Amino acid sequence: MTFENSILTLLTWLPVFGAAILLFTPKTALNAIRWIALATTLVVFVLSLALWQAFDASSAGFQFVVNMPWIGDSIGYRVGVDGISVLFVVLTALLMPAAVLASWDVETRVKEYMIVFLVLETLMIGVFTTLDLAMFYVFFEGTLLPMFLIIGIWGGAARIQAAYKFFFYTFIGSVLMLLAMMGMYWDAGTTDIVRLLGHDFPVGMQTWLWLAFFASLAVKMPMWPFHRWLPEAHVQAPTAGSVILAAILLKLGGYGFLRFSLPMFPDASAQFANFVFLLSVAAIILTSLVALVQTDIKKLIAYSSVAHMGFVTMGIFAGNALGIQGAMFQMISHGIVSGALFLCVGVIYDRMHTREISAYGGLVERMPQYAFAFMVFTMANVGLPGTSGFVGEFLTMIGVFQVNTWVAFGAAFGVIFSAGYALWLYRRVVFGALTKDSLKGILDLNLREKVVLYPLIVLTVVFGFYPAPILDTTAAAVDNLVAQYSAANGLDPAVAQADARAPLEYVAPAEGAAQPADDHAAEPAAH
Amino acid sequence: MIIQAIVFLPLIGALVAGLLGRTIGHRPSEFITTGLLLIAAVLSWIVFIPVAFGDGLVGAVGDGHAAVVKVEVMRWIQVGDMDLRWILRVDTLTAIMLVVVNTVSALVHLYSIGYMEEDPHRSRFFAYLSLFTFAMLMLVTADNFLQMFFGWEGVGLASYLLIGFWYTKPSATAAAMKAFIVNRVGDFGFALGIFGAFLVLGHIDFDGAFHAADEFAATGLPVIQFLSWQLDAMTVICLLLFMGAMGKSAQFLLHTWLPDAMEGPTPVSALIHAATMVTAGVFMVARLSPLFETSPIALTVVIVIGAITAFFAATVGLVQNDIKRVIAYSTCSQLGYMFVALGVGAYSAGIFHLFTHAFFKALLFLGAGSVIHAMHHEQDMRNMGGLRKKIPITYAMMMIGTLALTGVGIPGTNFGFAGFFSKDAIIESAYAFGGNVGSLAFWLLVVAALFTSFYSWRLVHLTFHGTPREAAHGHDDHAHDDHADHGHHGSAHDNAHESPNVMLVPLYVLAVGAVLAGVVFYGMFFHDVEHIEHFFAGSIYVDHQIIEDAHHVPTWVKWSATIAMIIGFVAAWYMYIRRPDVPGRLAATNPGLYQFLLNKWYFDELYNTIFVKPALWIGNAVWKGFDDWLVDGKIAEGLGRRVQNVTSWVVKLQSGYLYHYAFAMLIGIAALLTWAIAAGGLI
Amino acid sequence: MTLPLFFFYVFSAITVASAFMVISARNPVHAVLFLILAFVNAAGLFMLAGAEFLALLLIVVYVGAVAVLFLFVVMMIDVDFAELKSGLLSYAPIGMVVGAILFLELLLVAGSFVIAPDVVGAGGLPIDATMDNTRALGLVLYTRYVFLFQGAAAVLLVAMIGAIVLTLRHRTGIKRQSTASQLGRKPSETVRNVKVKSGQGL
Amino acid sequence: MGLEIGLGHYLTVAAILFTLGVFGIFINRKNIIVILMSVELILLAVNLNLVAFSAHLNDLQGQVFALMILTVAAAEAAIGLAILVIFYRNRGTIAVEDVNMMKG
Repeated sequence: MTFENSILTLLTWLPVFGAAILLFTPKTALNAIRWIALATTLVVFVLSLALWQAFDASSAGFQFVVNMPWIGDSIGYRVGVDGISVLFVVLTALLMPAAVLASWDVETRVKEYMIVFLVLETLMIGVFTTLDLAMFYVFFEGTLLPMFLIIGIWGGAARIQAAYKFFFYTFIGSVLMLLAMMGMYWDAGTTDIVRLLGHDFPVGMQTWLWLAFFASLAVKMPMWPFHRWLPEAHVQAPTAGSVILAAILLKLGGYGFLRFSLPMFPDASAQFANFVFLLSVAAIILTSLVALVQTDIKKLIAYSSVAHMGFVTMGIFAGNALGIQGAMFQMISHGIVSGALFLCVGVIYDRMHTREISAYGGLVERMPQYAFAFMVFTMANVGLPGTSGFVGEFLTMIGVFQVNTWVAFGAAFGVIFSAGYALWLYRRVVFGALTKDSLKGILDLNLREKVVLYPLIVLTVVFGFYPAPILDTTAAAVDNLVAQYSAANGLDPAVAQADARAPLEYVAPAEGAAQPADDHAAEPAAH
Repeated sequence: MIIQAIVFLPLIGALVAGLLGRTIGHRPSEFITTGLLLIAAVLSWIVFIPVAFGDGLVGAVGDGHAAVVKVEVMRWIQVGDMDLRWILRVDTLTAIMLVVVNTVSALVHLYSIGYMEEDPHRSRFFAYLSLFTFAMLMLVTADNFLQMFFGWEGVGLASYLLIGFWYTKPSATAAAMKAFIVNRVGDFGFALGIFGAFLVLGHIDFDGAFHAADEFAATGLPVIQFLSWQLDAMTVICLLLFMGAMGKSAQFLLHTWLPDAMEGPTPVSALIHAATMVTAGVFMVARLSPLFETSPIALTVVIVIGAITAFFAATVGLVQNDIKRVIAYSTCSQLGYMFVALGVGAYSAGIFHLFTHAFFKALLFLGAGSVIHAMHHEQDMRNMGGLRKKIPITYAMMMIGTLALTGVGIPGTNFGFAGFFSKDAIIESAYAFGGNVGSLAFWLLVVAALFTSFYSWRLVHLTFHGTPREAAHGHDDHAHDDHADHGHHGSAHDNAHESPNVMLVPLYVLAVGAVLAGVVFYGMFFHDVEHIEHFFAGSIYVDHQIIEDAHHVPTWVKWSATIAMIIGFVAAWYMYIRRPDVPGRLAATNPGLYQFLLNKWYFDELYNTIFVKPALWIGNAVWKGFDDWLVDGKIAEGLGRRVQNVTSWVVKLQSGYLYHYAFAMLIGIAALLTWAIAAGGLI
Repeated sequence: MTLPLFFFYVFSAITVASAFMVISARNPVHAVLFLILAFVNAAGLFMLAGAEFLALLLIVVYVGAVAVLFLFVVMMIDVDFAELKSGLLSYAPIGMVVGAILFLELLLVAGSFVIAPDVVGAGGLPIDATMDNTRALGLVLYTRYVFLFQGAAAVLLVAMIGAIVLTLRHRTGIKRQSTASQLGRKPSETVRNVKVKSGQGL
Repeated sequence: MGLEIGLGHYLTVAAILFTLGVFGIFINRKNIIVILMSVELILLAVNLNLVAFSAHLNDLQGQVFALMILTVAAAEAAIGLAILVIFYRNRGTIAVEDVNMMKG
């Protein structure tokens, strides 16, 4: 039992341990329940920081690995993190205390509520730490159940339908993923992700595996046009549910693309890249426009999430370091920002019990601190430089510009539209004269809300100015991934750098005119 | 250290006033921000004076391209082969901008202490002002594209916050939003330009990019596959970057936000929408002059857009009635001049005009603010008149500003107001550029000069001369409750009072600049090529040919602007002093033209029709039609209904009769066996 | 024609014939009796194949137990079997088709299959010619297949308990003796002391 | 026709028995008792096959299998008849025509 081989196990299962304690806590001891849940999540958060601190960013491989046989000779208890997953663990651990604090005022079935959240935390961390395909599937699908309960029990008026919609959309895709996982097992003879990463799947098989994974991950992401469940789930979910849904569950999709689609099925990824680009740009443009006409605050933010996830998929499938680093950063940043935005909505929803934009206006008069927090997150959502939202958007776009200018061109419209819907929302909710009687007595942030929101503000701004902690952590793993990806697509990594600049061509000066001709002459010989 | 101080003192002020303003109170916030800004301004001059009058930038290192001082602050984004750092870069161009920004900003801070005296949210206002200054400083000290973009968006944010400062006014919040979004349209191009530059040049810092651009001379210009076309890479990049400049500098097509931005407090208009932020586009093109020089097409576009803006904005300015809007259109128009200068290759002339314009336009705005302050926030010129007696100092200052703006001076001598030198330099350069584009620009600029003179004097006449015009003084006024001590119900005009000294001192300082900036700095910016090269020390591209040619244009060209100015003055005098009924009759006889100009060529309506409404329509259609109807209704729920249909049919198979099940089993066995045998090859 | 072959034909002819009668007999009692006949002859076939123990088991278990059980149930249940026969042939065609297909295929298999050479003796339980069948089966059943054997026993046990539970019926309105409650009686529950005033009665 | 009793002989008899069992299920669809008997016939056919193969391959395993099948067949008959009895007790008939409570 050293730190190296126990930390991930501890991180993963500690929340369930907390839930077990809650199980033996009397139902009526509400405060005890809340504090136990909060303490558990905080301990997990501290441990995750220790993990991050101990993580060696210069190595591309998996660290803190535990690999023990478990079920039969294929499924094992395998955990480990690399530069791509470690940050998601920290993000999850960071947002869980916020979610618990945001749920402080939940009055119905508090015990069950906290237990479900803690179980959900275990499952989410498990997704990111496990290195076994079968376990990954269990965790990945497992997250559905707590979320289903959270929406279905503690949600809004139309919660049942939303919960089922959420469940079925995500589940249908996952079934295909399960089939693909079996196929992978049969082809590679192992469920060990580390070994699968080194396995070359036949090109024809990659296509099908890629499509099956895509079915699941695209729904999870959610990519346009598989996004329809998201607004409804967000609208009906309680605040903390929305926070976790937007901040972490959506990231499972992106994580899956980075962990499976790109490194394991590189040929298929390259083949489908344009298809993903098309959907990404459609997401960015169309859902931004849809967000523009929403009348429900949460729905608006949900649609904006879809648009932002478009940047992520676009960056991932750009297949170069800029794009993938950008996508990673965008996911972390969106985790913080969208989580915070839903928390902001929760603040006023708790007071007014409506999500209609038209019910608000002029909040800045009575709630200046709230207005400030909301402004920071709105600007981060818009992608203002100096906030974390900018770095990811910028990197994904500059990454994809090297591969396909059309895509970057389309995505850049998102820059305009996001300003449109975000500022319009802000204007209608926060600005204006405070004329509505119902709002006259509204109170500014209380201590609990400040404790939740202010650290997120600090993170948003700090990562905007100094994103190095995140980018440095992911760099080695992403470089490795890019190298693999380009190598599998027949490109020497060094050449990939130059070749990534596909749109560029030089008008050769007169004496260099022979150069392209040489290339062409060499080509048939190579075949 | 001095450079860090210049850049970060405003930020400290902003943080103190913004986060602690509520705790420490308004007055300390004002003093802290203003004090820090004054220090920063003094430091800027300390940096600038050796550049202008001494041996050049202190501590500068020549790296082949420019004499420059770089201060690394922090790492920023390092990914793959992109290495971004926060670096403060100071060269001559930056030094000029530092002086402009910090001086005007310090004066505006000072002025605001008086102007915003009655506002209950003063500390927030000062925080925003300082925040803006910081962002602008980051913009001008940027060492790479992205840092410039940071400053670019930062000033956009500050502008958004300041325009919407009076958040209870729907028009103000709408204008703030519009400003931000229209700017974002420009940023759309700017961002793509940055991507392209990184792709083509391989560097995201300026020095690397400029070196790469230099090498194209040897290797030939690159071609980029942009969208589906093979295009000249540098032209594409420069045009995209220029799109950003158009947005920020309110050039033709993306100008609509600037007049609306006048909803913000007047000091804001002076600082942001006249002297500094709107000139960021000009600064950017000048900063990237080595890139723009590689693309003649892009430069031609710059000229054309600049010239059209200069002309267009001047025409609209002719008929506006809001005192601030007139000045706003004037700003728009003057920015057009600057772009023409940049486009023809006379970068130094463009920067010169930027420099002088900052002084006299800030002076005009602050003067207008003083008038508005005196009139208790009345802005409609039709309700003014005859204020000369009431507020003589403001009148004098406005006169100086007007003289500088219209470019009064004697051609061929070194005698004239600031605008005279810089504007004539631009007009002469445009003529010297020659060709169709040059001639078009030249004539548009001359006509614009005529209009400039006309609307400027119209403003002066309507506001200060003639007799007081009464108006129903019933418009809403945010600050009137604070004016309760005035008590009596006389007209605003009767109560007009001269502004306090804290507001007048900035006017004096700016007036000095408006008078002297031209004479003193003419040599460095335009007089002779060696002097220019020495002064700029490689921080911008200097085109020897165009400057030489500009000095040798025919005499009538040199006089053209002055003549246009005089015609404008006479026309204004005739129409507003001599025969005040003429304007009304002209408007009545040409209703179409009048309405066309009054409604700013109907750009707002046009954009509303072709962009905003379709965007909302598409949004609605995609939402209701695609998401809800098709995906949710037809596909998702339709799938659900199909499943129900199929199962309700399948359920009939389950008859409940035991023997049916037995039959099914047996038939199944028979079928399976048959299949096995067939597959085994026995049949 | 050798003697075993002759007996084979006799046994199989009677088996098939009686099997046919089982499914076609009008009276279910007859059907059961034919079933017994079929089993007995099948036992003869087993015997010919050298599986004496199984052959005798078939007679003991099937003829002695199962068939008698059938007979018992058929006789116990008072049903109009003629009515059950109505509509006899409505499903006959499909039965005919399925049956024919199966039969043809089975014949096809029986006629054309070959046993892979490596299968012979691969089971690892060669029949020891020096040992009689019962002993040989007993040796493997109690050693190698003891778990299977115990499993079979468990199946039988469950079946027995199941059959009892299913058919057990608690009739209401019948007097039964409950020993437990009789033993558990206490005086306080059953005896009551009453003060009776003399001369008045209760 | 050979003079030895071959595997084919047994298989043929078993096939006929099996077919008769299947056919019996079809034509006696209303009479559950005969259906049960048909099932017994089918199982007998299977046993016959197993014994025949056991003899042919000189391997005792076939007979062990047959033994197990006998066990299961006995259990099945017992349970089946028990169900039949209680069904009759409740409904007064064994006509499966009337049993469609499982109808979906």
